[in-house]
Parts: sequence; C-alpha cells; structure tokens
Amino acid sequence: MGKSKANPPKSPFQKGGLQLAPPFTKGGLGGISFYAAITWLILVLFCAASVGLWPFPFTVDQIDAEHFAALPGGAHLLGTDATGRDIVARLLFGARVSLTVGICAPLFGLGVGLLLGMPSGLYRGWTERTIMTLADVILAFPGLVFLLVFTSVLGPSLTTITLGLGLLISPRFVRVARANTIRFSEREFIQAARIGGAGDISIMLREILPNILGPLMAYTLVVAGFVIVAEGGLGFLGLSVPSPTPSWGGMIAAGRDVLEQTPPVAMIPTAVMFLTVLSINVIGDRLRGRYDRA
Amino acid sequence: MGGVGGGCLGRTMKEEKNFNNPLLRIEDLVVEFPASQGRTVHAVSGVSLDIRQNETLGLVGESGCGKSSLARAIMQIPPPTSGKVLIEGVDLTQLHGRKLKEVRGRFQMIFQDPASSLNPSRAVGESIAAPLLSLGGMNKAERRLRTREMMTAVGLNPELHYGRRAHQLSGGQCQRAGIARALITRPQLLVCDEPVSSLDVSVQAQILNLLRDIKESYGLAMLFIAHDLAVVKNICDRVAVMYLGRICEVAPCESLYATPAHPYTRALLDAVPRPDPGYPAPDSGMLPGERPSPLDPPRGCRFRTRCPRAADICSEIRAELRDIAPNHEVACHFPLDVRPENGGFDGR
Amino acid sequence: MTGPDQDLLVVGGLTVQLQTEQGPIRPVDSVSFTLEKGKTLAIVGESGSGKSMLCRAILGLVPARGNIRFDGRDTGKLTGREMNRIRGRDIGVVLQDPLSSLNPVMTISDQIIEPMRIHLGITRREGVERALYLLCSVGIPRPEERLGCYPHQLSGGMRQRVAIAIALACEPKLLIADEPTTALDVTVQAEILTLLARLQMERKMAIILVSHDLGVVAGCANNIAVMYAGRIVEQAPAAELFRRMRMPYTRALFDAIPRIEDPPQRRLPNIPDLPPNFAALPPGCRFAPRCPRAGERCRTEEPALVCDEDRNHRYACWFPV
Amino acid sequence: MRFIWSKITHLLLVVLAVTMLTFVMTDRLPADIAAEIAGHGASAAELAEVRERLGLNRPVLLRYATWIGGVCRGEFGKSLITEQPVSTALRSHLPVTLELLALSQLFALLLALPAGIISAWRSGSPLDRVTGTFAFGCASLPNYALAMGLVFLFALKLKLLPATGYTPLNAGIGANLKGFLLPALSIALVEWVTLMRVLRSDLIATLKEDFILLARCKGLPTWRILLVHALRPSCITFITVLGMQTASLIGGAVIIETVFALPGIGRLLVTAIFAQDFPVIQGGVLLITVSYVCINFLVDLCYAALDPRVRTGVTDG
Repeated sequence: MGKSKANPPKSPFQKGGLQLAPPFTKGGLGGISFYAAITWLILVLFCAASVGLWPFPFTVDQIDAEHFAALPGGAHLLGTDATGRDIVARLLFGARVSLTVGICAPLFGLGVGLLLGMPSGLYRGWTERTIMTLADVILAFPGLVFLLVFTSVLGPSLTTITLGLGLLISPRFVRVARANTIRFSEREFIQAARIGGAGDISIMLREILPNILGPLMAYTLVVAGFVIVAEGGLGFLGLSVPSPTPSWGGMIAAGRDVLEQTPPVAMIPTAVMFLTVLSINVIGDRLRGRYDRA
Repeated sequence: MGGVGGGCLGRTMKEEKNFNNPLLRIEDLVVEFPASQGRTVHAVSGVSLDIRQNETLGLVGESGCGKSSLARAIMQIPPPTSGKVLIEGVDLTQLHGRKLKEVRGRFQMIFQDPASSLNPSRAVGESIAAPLLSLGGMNKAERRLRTREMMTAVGLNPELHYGRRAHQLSGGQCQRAGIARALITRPQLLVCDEPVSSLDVSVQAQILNLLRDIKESYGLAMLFIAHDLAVVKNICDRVAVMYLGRICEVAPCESLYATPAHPYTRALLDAVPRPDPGYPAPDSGMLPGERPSPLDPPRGCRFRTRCPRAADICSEIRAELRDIAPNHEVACHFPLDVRPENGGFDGR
Repeated sequence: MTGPDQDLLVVGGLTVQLQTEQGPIRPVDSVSFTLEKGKTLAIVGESGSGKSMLCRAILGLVPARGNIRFDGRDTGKLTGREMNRIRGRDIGVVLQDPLSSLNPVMTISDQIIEPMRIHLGITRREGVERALYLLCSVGIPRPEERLGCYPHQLSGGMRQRVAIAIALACEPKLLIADEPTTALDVTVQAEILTLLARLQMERKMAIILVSHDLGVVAGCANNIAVMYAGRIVEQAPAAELFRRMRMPYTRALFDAIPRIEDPPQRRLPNIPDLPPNFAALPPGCRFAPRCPRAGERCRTEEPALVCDEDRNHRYACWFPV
Repeated sequence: MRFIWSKITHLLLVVLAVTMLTFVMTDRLPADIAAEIAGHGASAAELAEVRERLGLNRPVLLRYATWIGGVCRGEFGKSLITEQPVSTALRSHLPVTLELLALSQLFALLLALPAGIISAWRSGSPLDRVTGTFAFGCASLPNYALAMGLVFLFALKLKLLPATGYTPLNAGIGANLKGFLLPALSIALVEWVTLMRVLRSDLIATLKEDFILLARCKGLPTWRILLVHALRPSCITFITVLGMQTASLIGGAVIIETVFALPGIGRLLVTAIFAQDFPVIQGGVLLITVSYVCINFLVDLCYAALDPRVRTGVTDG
C-alpha cells in the first residue's frame, strides 16, 4: 500500500465561524434530561437489586383469582395481568433479568472486542483476516437460530441467555475496536512509542486503549439498550428465561391478549422498558458527544 | 541504560581500527513495500551514508523521494528490506525484540506533525516520560525529575505543561514536547523527520535554534530531513540530496551551496524563495515534467526524465556516487562545473 | 493613477466577531485596505492572526461588520443569491491543501466545469473544451488524460494547479489564494508562484495572497499587509516595505526566515512566545508582550494605524524602527 | 480482480463455516426427533428404523458432507415433518419476507435521508434537536411494542387497517399492501434512527472538510453542496448500516412476523427449530447466510462505486 505522506497542517481557514455543533445532546437534550436519565437508571438498578429484601404483598407468581387483567388502582398498584398476577411485583423482578442481560452481555462483548479487535487492527495481515472471518461467521449466523439452539442445548437460563446475546454482539465490538485501532495505529505517536522501546502489548494498553475506550464505552451503552430490547424480544416469543421468572418482554407479550380490554397490562412494561432504554441512550449519546469532540 | 551504553562503547573501542569511525553508518539500504496489484514501491534503493559524532547531516528532497522511509528504516519501524544500519558498529537490522529494545534509547526521532506525534489522551508529561518507562531502569521519582529537567531544557514549563493534553498546546509547543521525549533517553543520534515543515516561520526559527542548542549541549549527532535547502543550511554541517530513492549528491554545507554539482541540487537551490522583492522570480522551466512514480522508477539515472543535461548514457548506466572535490560526492555523468563563478550564491 | 474606478476591492472597518466558549472574540478587528484592479495584495501573519478569517469575511462566508465594496458594489446589500454569483464568478479561491480542497469523489473535469455551468450557463461540451484550455494554461501536460482523473491520482503540484484552474474557471476579477504553497515542496512552490504571476499578467486579475512567510510573497506582491492578532499592523508597497520595515513585528517576521545567502549555522533571531489568545488580548499594543522595543506606552495605549511621510506606508507602532 | 477473488473465497468460507456450525449445533439439541416421528410408544426397533431412514445415526460431518453435496446439485432435502421439499417451503415464504423487507427499508430511507441531511446541515438548530429527540424516542422503543401500539391505534381503535394476517398479492395489490403497512412501519420506525444518525454524523464531518469550503467559495447553491458534493463521500457508513439491516431482516423479522401473523422465512425457521426439522433449518440458515454474504459483497462494490480511492487502492502518488 502506498504510504501516504503525513497530512499537512489543516488550514486555519477551517477554524472559525461555521463550526457545526456535534451530537444532539449539546444544548438540546441538555442537563435535565441527562440527570433524569441517570436518576431513572439508578432507581431501576436499586429496585432490581433490593427487591427480595423488603416485604412485598405479592410474589411474582401469586395469582389473585378475583382480579384478572385489572386496571391500575386498588390492591394492585398497577393492576394485574391476564392471569391475575401483580404487575408491580413482576416488573421489579423482571428488571433483574433485563438489567443483568443489559449489563453483562455488552460487557462480555466489550471484553471480546478489545481482546480481538485491538490485535487485528494493530497487526493487520493474517491475524486480522482470521479474526475478521471469525467475526463474519457469527455476524452471518441468523441471530435467532443461534440463540434458540444455544439456549436449548445449554438449557434456558439467565446465564445462557446472557452468554448467547454476548456472543452474538461481540463481533460488532470486534469491528468497532478494530476500526478505532486502525484509526490510531497509523498516527505518529504509535511510531514514537515504538521508538521509545514500547512493545506491542504496551502499545495496545498504554497508547491505543485510552484512546479507543471512550468511543467503545459509548458503543457499549448503545448495545446495552439494544440488548435489553432483544432480550425483551426473546421474552416476547417465550424464549427468554423460563417461567415463572418474569421478564419485561414476556409481560408485554402477555399483555397482547388483553390489549383491547386492558391496554395498561401491555403499556406499563413497555413504558418501563422504554424509559430504561431511553435513559441509556441519552447517557450514551452524551458520552459519544464528548469523544467526538476530542 | 547506562550498562547497555557502556557495553556497546566497549565494543566500538575494539573496532577502533576503523580509520573513519562514524556514529551511524548506513550501507546499501533498500526499502520496498508492496502496493496494490502486486506492484512494489521502491521507496529507497541502495543508499549509503555516514554520520559522525556531533555532526548534523541534512537530507533534502521533494516529498515522496523516500526520505521519510529512510528515516523509519534507520529507526527500524519497520526494518529495511535489505542493507545495514550500524550504530557504532552494531548492526540494528540484526537485532530483534529485547536486544533491539536495549539499544533503542541511543537513537531517537522527532516527527513532522507535532500534534499527531503525541498521544491525544495522555498528559504531555507522561508522553515525554514514556520511553523511560518502556526502557526501564528508573524509579518513579527519577523519571519525574528527568522529565521536568527535559521539559525545561526544551523551553516548556513543567508546572504549566506537564498535565496538558496535546490539543491544548500550540504546534511549536507540541514539537518541543516531541523533542523532549526524544532526548529523555540521552540518545547519541537524533533523526528529525521534517520537524519544521508544518510550522510557521516564526515558530520554525524557534525550533531551529532549540535544535542547535540541544545539539551543542547534549553532543548529539543529527539526521535532519527537510525539503527546504535554506532551512537545512541553517542547521547542518553536511547535506545529502535525495531524489526518488537515491542519493544524488553529498557535500559539506559550504561547498554544496557554493558549487552544486548535480543538476537536481541546482534546481532545488533555484526554487528557494528569496525574501527580497528585487530578486528575479525563479525560473519555472528548471524541472520540466512530472516526478516519476516510485512504483516504476526510470532505468539508469532516475533524474534523467527531468534533467536538462541528460544524454543517452544516463538512461543506460546509473551514475554511482564519486568524489569530485574533497568530501564532495555526486552521482551524475555530467556534473555541473564546480567553479564558484558558475552560480555560487556566496558571490552575490 | 489611483481612483475609485481603479479600485476593485475596498474594505473598510471590517470586523468579525465570533462567540466561543471563552466569550466573544474578534479574529478580524477593524481591517481596512484597498486593492486595485490587476494588483496583488499579500496578507502576511502567523497562524491565528486572523488572515484566513479575513478572506472568509470578504467572501461573505462569515457574518462581518464593516464595508466591503467589490467592483463598485456594496456586498453587504446583496442577497444570498447575488453573493453566490460574486463568489463563484468574480472571485476565485485557492486553498492551502489541494488534496483536501478538491472533492475526492468527483473527477477533475466535473469540478472544473461545475462553476462554469452554474454561473455562466454553458453546456457540458463547451465546458470540457474550456476545461482543457484551462488545464493547459495552468501548465498541466496532456490535459485530455487528466480530465477523467480523481484528485488522489495526481501529485501535489498537479492538484494545486487543478485547484487554480477551478478558481479561474469563470474568469474571476479577484483570486484569493489562502496559503497556496504552504503544503507543497519548495520546488513546487516556486512553480506555483511563477504560475500565479503569469496568470495575473495574462488575465489582469487582482490577487490576494495569504501567507505566513514574507519570503514567499516578496517576489510577487505589489502591496503587503502584515496582520497580527486580527489587525493590520503595517501595510506598504512591497519594495517600500522591504526597504524600510517600521513595525518591529514585521522586522521580526522577516528576520526569522532562514536565508540561503546566510552563513551556515546562523542563529535565527526569533520572536519569543506565541501570538496572544483572542479571548485574552493584552491591553495596549497587541504585540507589546513579545516586542523587544516595547515601552510603557505600548502596554497601555493601542497605537493607531498611521501613515508615514510616504502616504502609502501605514503602520501601527509607538516606537517605529 | 484479485480483490474480488479474495472477497469471494472469504465469503464462501463464511457460508461453509456457518452451515457446518448449524449442523453441529442442531445435532446437539436435546429432544429426539425420531421419537417424535415414530410416535408415542414406538419400540426401540421402530426408533432405530426411523433413525436409519432419516440418516440420523451417521456421524454429523458425514451427514454434513452429504447435505453439501446435495446443495451443490440443487437438492435441499425434504422436511422431516411435512415431507415437503425444503426449496418449496422456502420459495413460498420468501416473497413475504422480501416484500416486508423492501417496504420497511423504503420507509426507513424515506425518513432517514431527508432527516439526516437536514439535521446535519442545520446541526444544533431547533429543527435538528426536534428530529434528534424524536429519533431518540423511536430508537428506545422495542419494535414489538411499537407494533402493538400501531395495532392498537390503527386496527383496534381507528379500524383503518387489518390487525393481523397476510393477503397474497394475487388477491389484490391494495389489500396486500394494507396488510404490510403496519409491519413495515413498525420495523422502519426503529431502523431509520441508526441510518439517520450515521448519515448525520458523517455528513457533519464532511461539511467541515476543505472541499466543502471550496464549494461554498465557488458560489454553489446549498442544495448542490449538500447533495452533489457532501452526500456521496458521507455515505460509506450509511451503506454499511443499510446492508447490515437488510441482511438481518431476511431472517430476523420473526417477532414482527409473529405479531402480524405473516408467513415469512423467520417464522418458518422458528417453527422448524421447535420441531427439530433439520433440513428446513439447514435450508433457512443457508438462505440467510448466502443473502448476508451477497449483501456484504454488494456493499463492498458500493464502496468502490462511491469512492474512487477504494477502486485504485493507492492513496498517494
């Protein structure tokens, strides 16, 4: 590949008036939305973590035979679902599933992405080809088939679902990590580090990682939102954690049967999931904005 | 690091029988890399050069002539395709891994683009100290002390600039930081790859003066790469002119500028702008045609396609470097007369 | 000899004010000058002195206060459409880095023909003919082979020639060249400067040449304006300026140039420190903190641009050289 | 040419790896298809006979080799349950998937292109913020929830469109489109956001380039700068995302197909997995992988068409 000359200095013409503001958040979804998002996430996290610790009038699979698909109010704060189970209880326990998957699967992907993406971006050549072929195989695999088979072979549980989703999304992390590594690996400071006696590992950890971690963290948040939605989708198809463990997706799906009579049964879990994913996206965008500008 | 230096020094003592004992000797260096469609870029094709202790050698040529590739081959990033790079008699191309790392501290480099040669996510001070960390042999306090000392030496304020990021510094300050990082291992050789090309005239003068000062105070030898002959004259003892991967002329500063022998050197000299409105505009007919591609360099003399003096022999036989005056070597079948009245600039 | 109908561009009190995170700044502050038809004005200054912003203000690309009369018309009163017409047809622009200023995904011919089709309304076929002629006149050998090329297939010098051809496409009356040779090799720089001088002779157009190097503009400018921190600090005809530099800043810029006539290893007199930050300008003369001649008055009172005994030489300094 | 060959071998490798992986993985599924087919209370001999007939007792890799051999001859096998040829099953489900895909990507493009261009051009303006906020909302909504919302609004309350069900094309194009409107919209309303955001951020980066400044200096009208000069160099990520979305829609619209009871490829596959109908799973996976690979190849060709620098390979002379 013809090595191009180092870029000449940018014209000072560029600096100045027409600066286009980077991402949405600057100003638009400003401070309030950001802090609201953080507050909501902390609330959900707290509820999910502590739900078993304080006394609660209903358990997740306790059927109230007098109230099937009840509207919010009365004994059941947010009503009951079609089989008469309390929605608040199910929401709180469902949060555990959604958040576990939403946190662990992206972190797993992030780990794999860094582990494979950085070397493939730094070494290029056959290392890169092998890793990228591997990533392509997983990307080409129909995701649902993969998850279905994966969970039926290992037995459907929260762990397998998390692991399955983590495996499914890791090639995307590999790609993002690789692209970002390549962006930096041609910069002169990498050469300077080599001249300073830094080895490959030290270059990856000290020079490249701090630069790509920011964009990758932002991407992790984007994926976290996606994974929560995807887990919900599995729950919607009845393929997520086995019943009676509730999941938000499963609750939305269950609400479909009584959609016409009692819309809240489906709407409430939808709203909770929506708010959670929205919060994650808002924070992710804020983070992305910071790294775009740098 | 001290131990390593001592060991190598002992080795050179043994080789003292070498009458001419250069610090850096490049022998028949070739750098090629693959291009698309199975072609090869001939970046550097057989270059031999010497740099003595405390000497500054200028390397001049247009962009794409292979001077940056040569610099990187000397630094072994990546090692050259073939040829030798000897520092005090030790062939760097034969060293790998740990062995190479042990001698890394003795030759350092500064880059053209000051901003991109500093890690944007690290504090400038940490970037400067990084080689000490990689090469080992110093504790944290010593490193910090040395870093502060180096920052002061290059005109940065350790209190003010240590924690800054690269984008918070000006181009000149970034270049100073790059110089500090290169000097922190106390190298004997400093390779400067167009260190002032992207700087303003005022900052360029600051950096040139700084380089001259540190050369004096640290007893450095330098390879100074540039495309502007006026800049090179300001800092170098000897100058090598490079065209399309080959050296055309090597001479001490005085004789090269007074009596350029290679037509290409002549053209480069004519192109330098004069800060004088009375001076006639440079003759643009000097270098007709386009520079050939390093993918497919001309046979014979590589400059012949643009040379006003080219004859048949130039396309047949490549002219080797030969002495035409003491220390003045030129690779040309028809060198320009080396009489001062034939276009010396000192006579004006 | 001079007169209103000889003047192509008259700029009066031009000020650009921008909002930044550090507060409002004025990268161009009350700049006035006159450019005659067919003449070259060089604007010289360090990076960050506001010279590029001045060009943008003249082109109407940034909001600016002050008067700009171009070819007898007040550009402040023009509509966006009329201003577009002036920008493309009457003023040509060449930028610093030809690789990034040419569109990487459009062919050379498309980029040359585009302004002609938009502003002159000529057909594609005519456009190709004129593009060939233009490429010839900027000294590109075998232009017919280059028409279908993309910018990355050309060398740096060729790219800048193409950029000049694009600027000349509509026969502009004024060419603004913003550091046209800074990204180029010295040899190519000489060629481009010679080319610009030749084109000016042939086409009788005026040129604004922006540079950070007094040496580059010495040979081709009629008038030189030196900018510092958003202001013109000295302006004079080229010969007069080089004969006698009144402002210490100009002198310092001039002395900092390494010269081929100098003995080797000459220590260059340089200007210490950096140009001031626009958000925190020093009181008094903006150059005072870096000026070797600065006195007490320089630090408190800002000198106005005054005329020397020779009417054409203006400078802003309390203690001129 | 070398570029294309290396691409093709890479893609073939991917197809082989994916299908083989499917074989190995489905082989490990816990349930026993033979018992299912032989019926309850079948004797061991009957089970063995079923296994023998279906070839289930042979090693996995051997079965894979046989299957690949068949694929090369154009034979995809027969469904174990319905005994229908797999190719017929795929052919009957494919048009639904394709129509859904085309419509939803069309809607997504219609939303994303103008929104992306305008919000990049006027980035930071109130318009950009409104678009951005709306996009945020859309991106945070699961498409199944969106689908249910649309059904609730348009089918149950307003009674404008059918809630579920598929009307074949030959029953009238109007009715057919009506059935696809809600599913396509539920996909598009989520997918357009990613498209819009990558287009917007790449366009903003392009608009800062020198050549855009030069275009402005040339006095070009704004629409020309945006559409002729800026759009093409900003399309690379956009095309990549579009390709990935399209590829994933071929097999991945299961949920929407389920909500709206559309007989598409995704539903066929899920049913087959539950029934352990190996030949159908294999056929479906093959179809999806090949389409993924082909779309990727097309995307690569698009890169070359969009950016001449990719075509010639060398960046600088």
